[in-house]
Amino acid sequence: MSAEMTPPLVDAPPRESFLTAGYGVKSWLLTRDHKRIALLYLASITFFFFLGGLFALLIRLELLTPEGDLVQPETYNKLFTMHGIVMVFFFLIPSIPAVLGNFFIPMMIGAKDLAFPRLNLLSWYVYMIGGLFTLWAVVHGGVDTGWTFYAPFSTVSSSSHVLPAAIGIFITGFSSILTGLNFIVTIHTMRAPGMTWFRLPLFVWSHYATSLIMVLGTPVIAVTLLLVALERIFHLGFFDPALGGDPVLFQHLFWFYSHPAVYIMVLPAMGVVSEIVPTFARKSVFGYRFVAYASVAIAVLGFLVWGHHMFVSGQSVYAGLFFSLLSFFVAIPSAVKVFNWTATMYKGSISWRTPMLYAIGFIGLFTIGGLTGLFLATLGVDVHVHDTYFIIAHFHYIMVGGAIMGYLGGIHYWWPKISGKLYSEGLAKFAAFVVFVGFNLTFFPQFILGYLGMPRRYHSYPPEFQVLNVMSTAGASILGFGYVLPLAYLFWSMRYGRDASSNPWGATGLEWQTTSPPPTENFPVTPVVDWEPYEYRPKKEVAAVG
Amino acid sequence: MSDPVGPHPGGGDAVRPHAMTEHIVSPKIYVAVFAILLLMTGTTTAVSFVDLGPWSTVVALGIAAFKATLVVLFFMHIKYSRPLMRIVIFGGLFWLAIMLLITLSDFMTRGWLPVFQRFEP
Amino acid sequence: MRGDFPLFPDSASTIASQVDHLYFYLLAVSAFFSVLIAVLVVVFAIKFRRRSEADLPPTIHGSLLLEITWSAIPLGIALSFFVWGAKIYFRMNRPPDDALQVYVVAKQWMWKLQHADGTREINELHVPLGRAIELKMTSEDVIHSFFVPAFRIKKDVVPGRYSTAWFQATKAGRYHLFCSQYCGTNHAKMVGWVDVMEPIDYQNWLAGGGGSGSLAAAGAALFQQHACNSCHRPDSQARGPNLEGLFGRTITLSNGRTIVADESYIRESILNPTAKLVEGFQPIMPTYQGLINEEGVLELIAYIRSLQHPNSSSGTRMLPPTNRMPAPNRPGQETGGAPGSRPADEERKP
Amino acid sequence: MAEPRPLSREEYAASRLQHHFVSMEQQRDASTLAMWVFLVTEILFFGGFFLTYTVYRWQDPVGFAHASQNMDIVLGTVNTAVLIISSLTMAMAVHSAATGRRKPLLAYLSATILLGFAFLGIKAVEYTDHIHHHLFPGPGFRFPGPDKPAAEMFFSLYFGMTGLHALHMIIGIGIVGTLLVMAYRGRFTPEYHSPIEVSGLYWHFVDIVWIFLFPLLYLIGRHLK
Repeated sequence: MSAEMTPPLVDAPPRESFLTAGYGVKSWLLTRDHKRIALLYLASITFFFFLGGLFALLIRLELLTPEGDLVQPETYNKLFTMHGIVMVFFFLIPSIPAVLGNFFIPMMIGAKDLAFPRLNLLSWYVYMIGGLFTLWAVVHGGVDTGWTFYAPFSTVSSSSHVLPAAIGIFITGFSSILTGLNFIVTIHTMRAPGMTWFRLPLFVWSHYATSLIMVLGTPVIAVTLLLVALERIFHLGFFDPALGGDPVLFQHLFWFYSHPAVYIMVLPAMGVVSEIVPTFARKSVFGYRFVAYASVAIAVLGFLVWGHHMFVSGQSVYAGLFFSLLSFFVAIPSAVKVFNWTATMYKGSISWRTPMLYAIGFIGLFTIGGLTGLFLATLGVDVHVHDTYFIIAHFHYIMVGGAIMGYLGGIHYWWPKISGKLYSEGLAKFAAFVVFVGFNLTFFPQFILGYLGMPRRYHSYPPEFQVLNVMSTAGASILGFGYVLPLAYLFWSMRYGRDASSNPWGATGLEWQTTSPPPTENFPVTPVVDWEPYEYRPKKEVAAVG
Repeated sequence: MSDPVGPHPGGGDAVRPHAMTEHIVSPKIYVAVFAILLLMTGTTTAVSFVDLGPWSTVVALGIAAFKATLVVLFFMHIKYSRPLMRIVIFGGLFWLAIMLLITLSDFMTRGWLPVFQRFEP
Repeated sequence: MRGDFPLFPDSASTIASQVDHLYFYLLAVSAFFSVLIAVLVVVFAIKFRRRSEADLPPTIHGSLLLEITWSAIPLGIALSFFVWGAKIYFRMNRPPDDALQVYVVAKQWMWKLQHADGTREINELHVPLGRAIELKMTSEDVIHSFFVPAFRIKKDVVPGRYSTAWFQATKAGRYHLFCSQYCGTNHAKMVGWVDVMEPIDYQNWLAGGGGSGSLAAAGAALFQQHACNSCHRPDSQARGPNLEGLFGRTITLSNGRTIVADESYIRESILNPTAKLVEGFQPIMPTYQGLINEEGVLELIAYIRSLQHPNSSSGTRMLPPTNRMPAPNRPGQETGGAPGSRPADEERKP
Repeated sequence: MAEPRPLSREEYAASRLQHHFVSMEQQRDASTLAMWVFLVTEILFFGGFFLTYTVYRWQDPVGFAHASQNMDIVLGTVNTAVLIISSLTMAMAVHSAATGRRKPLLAYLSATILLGFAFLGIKAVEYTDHIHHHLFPGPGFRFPGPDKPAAEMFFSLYFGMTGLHALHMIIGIGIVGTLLVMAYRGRFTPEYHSPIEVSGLYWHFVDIVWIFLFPLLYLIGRHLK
């Protein structure tokens, strides 16, 4: 249903919406409306994002000089550990699913709410309790095992607050499981009449795949952290070689979850881009089914490749061969998606609004991130670059260049629908440009540092690496500035922004059929879907063509 | 062009020919399954005293798997519920198999390094 | 801040050039696809920019042929990476038989390196040019990782077992040695140097160095000290298996499995004797876990390795000859650690 | 105001339907699918322990077998039987809820809880016996003979796996307890009894975990001397 056909729903002031449905702390902290829970998550993960970002800036400041002279070695080890834990478990994994997924999946499939609203609220509280445990660990001196908690350092040698951090992540894992479970059941049982599987927006497909990973992977990190906790409390020998354990088994259990976890972080961002590109190219997605199947293929194949993190760990050569081969197979669906997005733009009518800039940035940077992943899947090269800054650059290109670009793109794309207000386009484009420049200046030098052999997690390094590190730190400060800007003008827009119509971008999703911001029950009457997804041409012309 | 008839107003893929009420399983089936389960428990304990070499683990796990299948099919009504539930169970077991088999493949092939030394000069 | 800064590491080992070639191949393919996507996206964004709100692009749902091509071609290229990478990986994991043995013990935040002839070094490794060096490594506490960027080699040093890595230097010089697996507070300080020297200089260094008694001699001393020979005697009614000529031989265990008696087996039999019990012997050997440290185990292994079966040649093809560099003017050099010989030196005690 | 007449069964069922579901059947579908997806996460959660058990037993099977001989096979078998009976009573509880017979429902739920406590009681007996024989892993662990490391690993896994299982059993008893209170208040009718169905699935799953734990922990050393 394109915008021209039906006059946009008249926005009768004052606007009744889920924001005005109740006031006061109780109406927010005890809400069961998926949209309000999404905003609760938005506030929490923004806090954790800037906390993790602060740790990142301190790390970059330390690395300005070859000698480790800004902070003590123990402090630096805690800085990069906390940066890892906070960013991975408390920002990247929940960000898009818990905020944009929670808010828009019910609306996109024409449902009133998620299948289990109370479970959804419980998942936010579980996330916050896990967060408090981790914050307690941070305040009381932090944990210095790296976000990977490798045994036997984490189980025997480390004297820092490993237990509270492990409990914190263990609890937050359940928030991930509950969200994944909620999404799977909602997508299966609550689609509006006419909303068949192949009329679902690709955002919903990518979140379905993400939920599969959340549900199938998270329990394994939970049991791994439980084993580490049991070993620390009772001096057991699960991973302690002195008592007959094998540290490589820990790595298997850890990476069985943690590699699929990187797909939990990037798949939702792919879903956001799959929504933005067709809307701003005003053209249906190229190869809809291939992009949809690619999401599920990534989710499934993502579980067969974890051993490429362990090529030099003492894992057997033959297992290395298997994991290397499978890692090349999991790269193909990502390539297919990138090609399909590019093909969607062919012969489109492309508008350069901020969300599209973020999407284009995502496509460029995610391509570089994905291709450098092939270096790490190649056995011969990975032996040299493993645990160096090449790896740091690779996963930041995917996480920051990909997931965060996608997240910001999604926030800018749906902000009019969430807040009912328009932000200032000029400032937003400037911020996107600053983020793009700052990001590349921070992480591209690290590819060179990596192949030069600078190991990761070093607070002091040989003097010949200094120039590249200074460039990286300069980039980090630009990137930090670029991330603060959206915080400013989005809050500003909530107060002073122009009112947004129900469909400012002329998009085709169901979420654009209702008012901005939407009422609590999303739709006055449950919509009936009888059109194909991403159909921008008027209905009768479509019907005529047949 | 697009199939006009979507799923029935109930939405979702709860598309079933008849509004299926909860299938009532008669207690006789429950008691029969219960008896078999007890019998199997006795068998597996008895068999464990016989030295079957490597086969003793296979037999023990086989009996356990059979008992579990009985519980799932009859006590948990999978025999009477829609195919999606079976896919969910199969998915869970398949992922468990992925974790077990691929990790074991690492442990079992660690000693093979000398094997290929004989092939390459 | 140093003005000149390298953008590419030294290439100082036989494997390094092969890794670099594969790296450039990967770099070329990645550059091609990155530029291709970037150019296409920018060109489309400009060429098909939205001129008016009313223009309606054609509906293109996709093309199966295109999908197949951009799945098959990337898969083909990817498999070429896989095959080339695997070949190099096999070469990295297979040390040549005539490699010079160096024993590495990693400890929280230092590298202890021992040459076969007993020379010990801390955070320094002197090696001759053009000679394959095999590193037999273990750790006393947590996982470390032996990483020499100039040789493109890296191997995790896992406590509780031996890890093997090898290299053959092709360029003399002094190269960085890093610990690349996070191991605690001074992980960044656990660095060192690998000095590749011309063979002659290496000889002079070896001769001049404080070469204490050979590893095997130290092993013999430990063998006496712990009265191992009370059970492990060549005569028939000994309660422990005969160790002469054991190294490299295939032995059968009590549960019927047969394995090759390599360093890992001997180390495990010292520290956890009943894990792999030899057929026909009772599980009576006590564990020496905590009584003998990692260096002591390496010395015992060097000693057992030097025990030749009286009437057989120097062991099977699997057994690399005890590769001590011929050091003509080494005082007190003993070939085999004959039982009962006086411990050659005192400062060996940790 | 007149005493409000009790709701008819249809009105009561309609009151239990949550606002965002279209029909009661869709709500039941959702809750059953949700429980099965949750049980998949439990399969993988216990799977981590089963993987650790498999790897370490593969490395030293004889040591594991010797350690397993210290388990009391009679109590183990009795415990398995107790859990299977509790599965039967739980299944019968679901059946009586579906057929609207309140008295049998209350009886079967109480039986299930009692059997659950019986299981935990037997486990407590076994645990104290092991601790008494210095078989609890850690510094105080004593094990005669040469298989001490393998035995300590076996008992770490034994206490880990059965402890986790017992924790799930305690949670199960808590759930069935609340069901008993709700059933006593007449909250379940043939149209609306999905909480009992869903809790039944959870209980049967915990029973299935024990069905696998029993042979792997109790029966592996029997055929030796």
